[in-house]
Amino acid sequence: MTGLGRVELAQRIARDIPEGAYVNLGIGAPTLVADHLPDGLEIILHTENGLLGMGRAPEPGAVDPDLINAGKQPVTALPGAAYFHHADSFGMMRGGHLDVCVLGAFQVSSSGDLANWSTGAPGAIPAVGGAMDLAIGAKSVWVMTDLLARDGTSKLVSECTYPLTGVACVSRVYTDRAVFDVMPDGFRVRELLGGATVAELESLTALTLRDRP
Amino acid sequence: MTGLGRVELAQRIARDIPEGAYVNLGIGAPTLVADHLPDGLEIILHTENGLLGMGRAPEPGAVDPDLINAGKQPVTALPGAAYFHHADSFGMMRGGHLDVCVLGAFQVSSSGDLANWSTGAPGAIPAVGGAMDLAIGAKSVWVMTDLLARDGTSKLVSECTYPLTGVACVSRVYTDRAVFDVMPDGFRVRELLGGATVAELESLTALTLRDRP
Amino acid sequence: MIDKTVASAADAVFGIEDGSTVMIGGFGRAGQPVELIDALIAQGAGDLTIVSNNAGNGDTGLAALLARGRVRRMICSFPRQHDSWVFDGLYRAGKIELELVPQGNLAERIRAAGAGIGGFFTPTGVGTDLAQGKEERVIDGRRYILEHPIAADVALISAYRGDRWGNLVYRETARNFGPVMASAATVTVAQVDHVVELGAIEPESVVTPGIFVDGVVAVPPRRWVDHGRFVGGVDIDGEPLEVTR
Amino acid sequence: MIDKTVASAADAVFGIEDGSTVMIGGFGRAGQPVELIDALIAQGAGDLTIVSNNAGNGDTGLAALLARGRVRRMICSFPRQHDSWVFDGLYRAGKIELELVPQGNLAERIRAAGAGIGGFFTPTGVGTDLAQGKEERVIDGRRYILEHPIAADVALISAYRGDRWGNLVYRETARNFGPVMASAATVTVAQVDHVVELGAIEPESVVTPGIFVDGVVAVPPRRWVDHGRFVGGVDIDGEPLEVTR
Repeated sequence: MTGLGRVELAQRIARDIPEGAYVNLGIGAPTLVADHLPDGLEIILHTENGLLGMGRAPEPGAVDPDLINAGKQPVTALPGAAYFHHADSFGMMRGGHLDVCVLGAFQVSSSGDLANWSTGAPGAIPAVGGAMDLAIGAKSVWVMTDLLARDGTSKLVSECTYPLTGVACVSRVYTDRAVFDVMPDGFRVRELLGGATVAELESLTALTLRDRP
Repeated sequence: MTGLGRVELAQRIARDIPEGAYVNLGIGAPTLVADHLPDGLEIILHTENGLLGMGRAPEPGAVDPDLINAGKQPVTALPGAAYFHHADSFGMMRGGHLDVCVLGAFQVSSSGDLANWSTGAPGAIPAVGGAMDLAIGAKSVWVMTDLLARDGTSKLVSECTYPLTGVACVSRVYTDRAVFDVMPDGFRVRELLGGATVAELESLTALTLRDRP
Repeated sequence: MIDKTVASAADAVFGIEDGSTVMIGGFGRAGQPVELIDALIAQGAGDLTIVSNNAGNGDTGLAALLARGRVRRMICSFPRQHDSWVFDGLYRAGKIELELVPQGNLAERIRAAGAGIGGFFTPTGVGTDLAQGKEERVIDGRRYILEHPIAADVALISAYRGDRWGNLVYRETARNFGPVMASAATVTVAQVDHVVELGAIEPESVVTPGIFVDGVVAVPPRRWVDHGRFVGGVDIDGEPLEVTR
Repeated sequence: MIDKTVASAADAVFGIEDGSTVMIGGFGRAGQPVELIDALIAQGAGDLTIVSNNAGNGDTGLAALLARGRVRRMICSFPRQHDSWVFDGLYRAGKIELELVPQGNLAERIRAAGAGIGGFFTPTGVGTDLAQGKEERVIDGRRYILEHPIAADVALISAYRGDRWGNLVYRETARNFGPVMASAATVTVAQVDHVVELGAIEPESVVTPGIFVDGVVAVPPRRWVDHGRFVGGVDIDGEPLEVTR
């Protein structure tokens, strides 16, 4: 079994975002999803630092230092965009106005707990940014991640051992091997990717997984 | 002894407002103060319904239905004005950003309690508007009122008998007979108006008044 | 293509159900979404809880809705105006419930609902009758009371310009409660003087981003009359208003 | 005549005292008031508490202030950036205190200070290490923690245009924390690209009304460089930026 690459996974996630959705793609890998949204569909991207209607990266000669995304990379704004200040921007999140946000993860628990801001390693510089706000803020919180960490351990766990970002907040996990829904009784396989089987996934995660209905 | 008229009292109050002050004049009689602010001094008027930099009443032909004050009368906006929504407008008040507000009163107590929103009469329609927000919101809360109510009782009292608008919030009371400061130990006469004497004021109010220092 | 424009006010209020909580923008007549209220009257929903700063003026708009007996409960700050006789009569007859909220607490409670705040401590109202039954706490030496959010099923607001994504700008003091109400309702409908092309509203100047708006309805040019009497005014393009009656 | 314009950044930061709490606008480099920070460095105040989303980039601006040992404590959401080596070093050496606040709680706590809110219940951070020691309450079935306002003695922010009354508009995502910080400090100073005539900013489009602003300082046109390397960009008038080093 071979997992999907980052780009393929971003494409897979992009397919599940409907027209008209308000979407926040956090920072890091999930921002790749923006590049694979279907042409011709209007999907409105939110960035925590005060913009709805975020467009793609600018041409090299047209970089504008005042126009950046949450990852501090230069972006553009679409016709119909709106700027607002930070309290308003996070009010949008916290108030449940975003349809979807896509976040990275260190761990996701079977009850939907998310750990993605700190490994708890001593001496590390703690930094949380908007992660905790996003985790509790969108109608649907999706995670994009490899199923396994670099050390081979599963990122899907029965209980998070890393410090939590949010409690019972994740509704779906897109991994390189499968898409999982977080159900009241734990993870349910929604879709197998890259040739994986449920048995393989159970072996890799050491979890009992419900299969597709 | 003859008390000052409304207009003279408004003029008297206007003289105490320094250039650069941000001022809210509530509704009713205090709005007269706006007409007597010194020419050539820039004093910025706030109206609770979302405007800083309120100007005078418009010419009859230039009334604009969207541009009104807290009393729902047509007004104008000066160059340098700003519009904002109600949560921002009352955040300005509650956050202590207004220098002065001038309010009417049914009663003011010697500890600065204000009663100006309800007589508590049975069957009256209760209505509070922005009175309670203004009472606690400005750096200086001034009251403009006749010393005596229509029934001849004093509006300056040891304790309010009408329902309170705010507790220990009034710092100065401008009446037709005198200006009073509210001090930790009660009312102090700041200025006598219209030929009043402290003895007369004590007689009218049935209060022991400190005289000017 | 996202298109939040709605053909008529009637279409916009079609789904409002009996028993709903409906926010209605405006401060006095400024910003009151009269055409949407008229459509709501025609639509027929009743047993409503209305959240609005005032309780109607004259016999039109919100006052007309009240007069039809459609409103069970008003949440407002200032129901007593010189021209609020409809509310006055209902209240004195015991035919309507009233929750009176200081205006700034009303605005902040609506904002809290829109911004996902579960409650907040405010100094407004402390020590007054309107604080009765509310939790009080001293923070840094100052007294506060705890207030909770006010959310709604529907917000009906009035704005100046809107685009097909639902971005709105307002006009002068008609802005008032529109932006916070738009954020606090499950469904928000704005009547606007003009629907403009996407991009015609400068992104720096958008007041209500479209994320808060579900429907945008263009309404005919406005008139400013008071009990049927023309009281002056210019329209949104600066032209003198005609006498309409 | 009200005139809040200040001749120089040095004049604007003249009165900042040792031990002050200073808010510094910006998200990364966007909206960071570099010239005001440089003036603060030159002015010499120390033992500062700094409230800012990040903890400095490269060796300039806030990072330079940190490098001089002027900051006792940082309140921020995201001190760990690829170019935040100055803060990293101080933190690892135990030479700076850190209060880490989720970004939305940070913005809302600053807004609360500006709006006179004594505290608020937020769902952000519930059940995490950052909720330790904070009061938790279930409201309408959802868990919240109580957060308190963050006020400051001084706010240093960057805006696009300002007038002599202190009205400000920002530019794109450089707006970020500027408006809430302006409202939450005893003294707020804004550096702006352009001082314009009173009335030149459309009243509908003012983002920070002058009531929140004490000083407005015009600064020279900006450059966008990263560690001395030109990384592209246009200036505020759309002209390509020159390479500065």
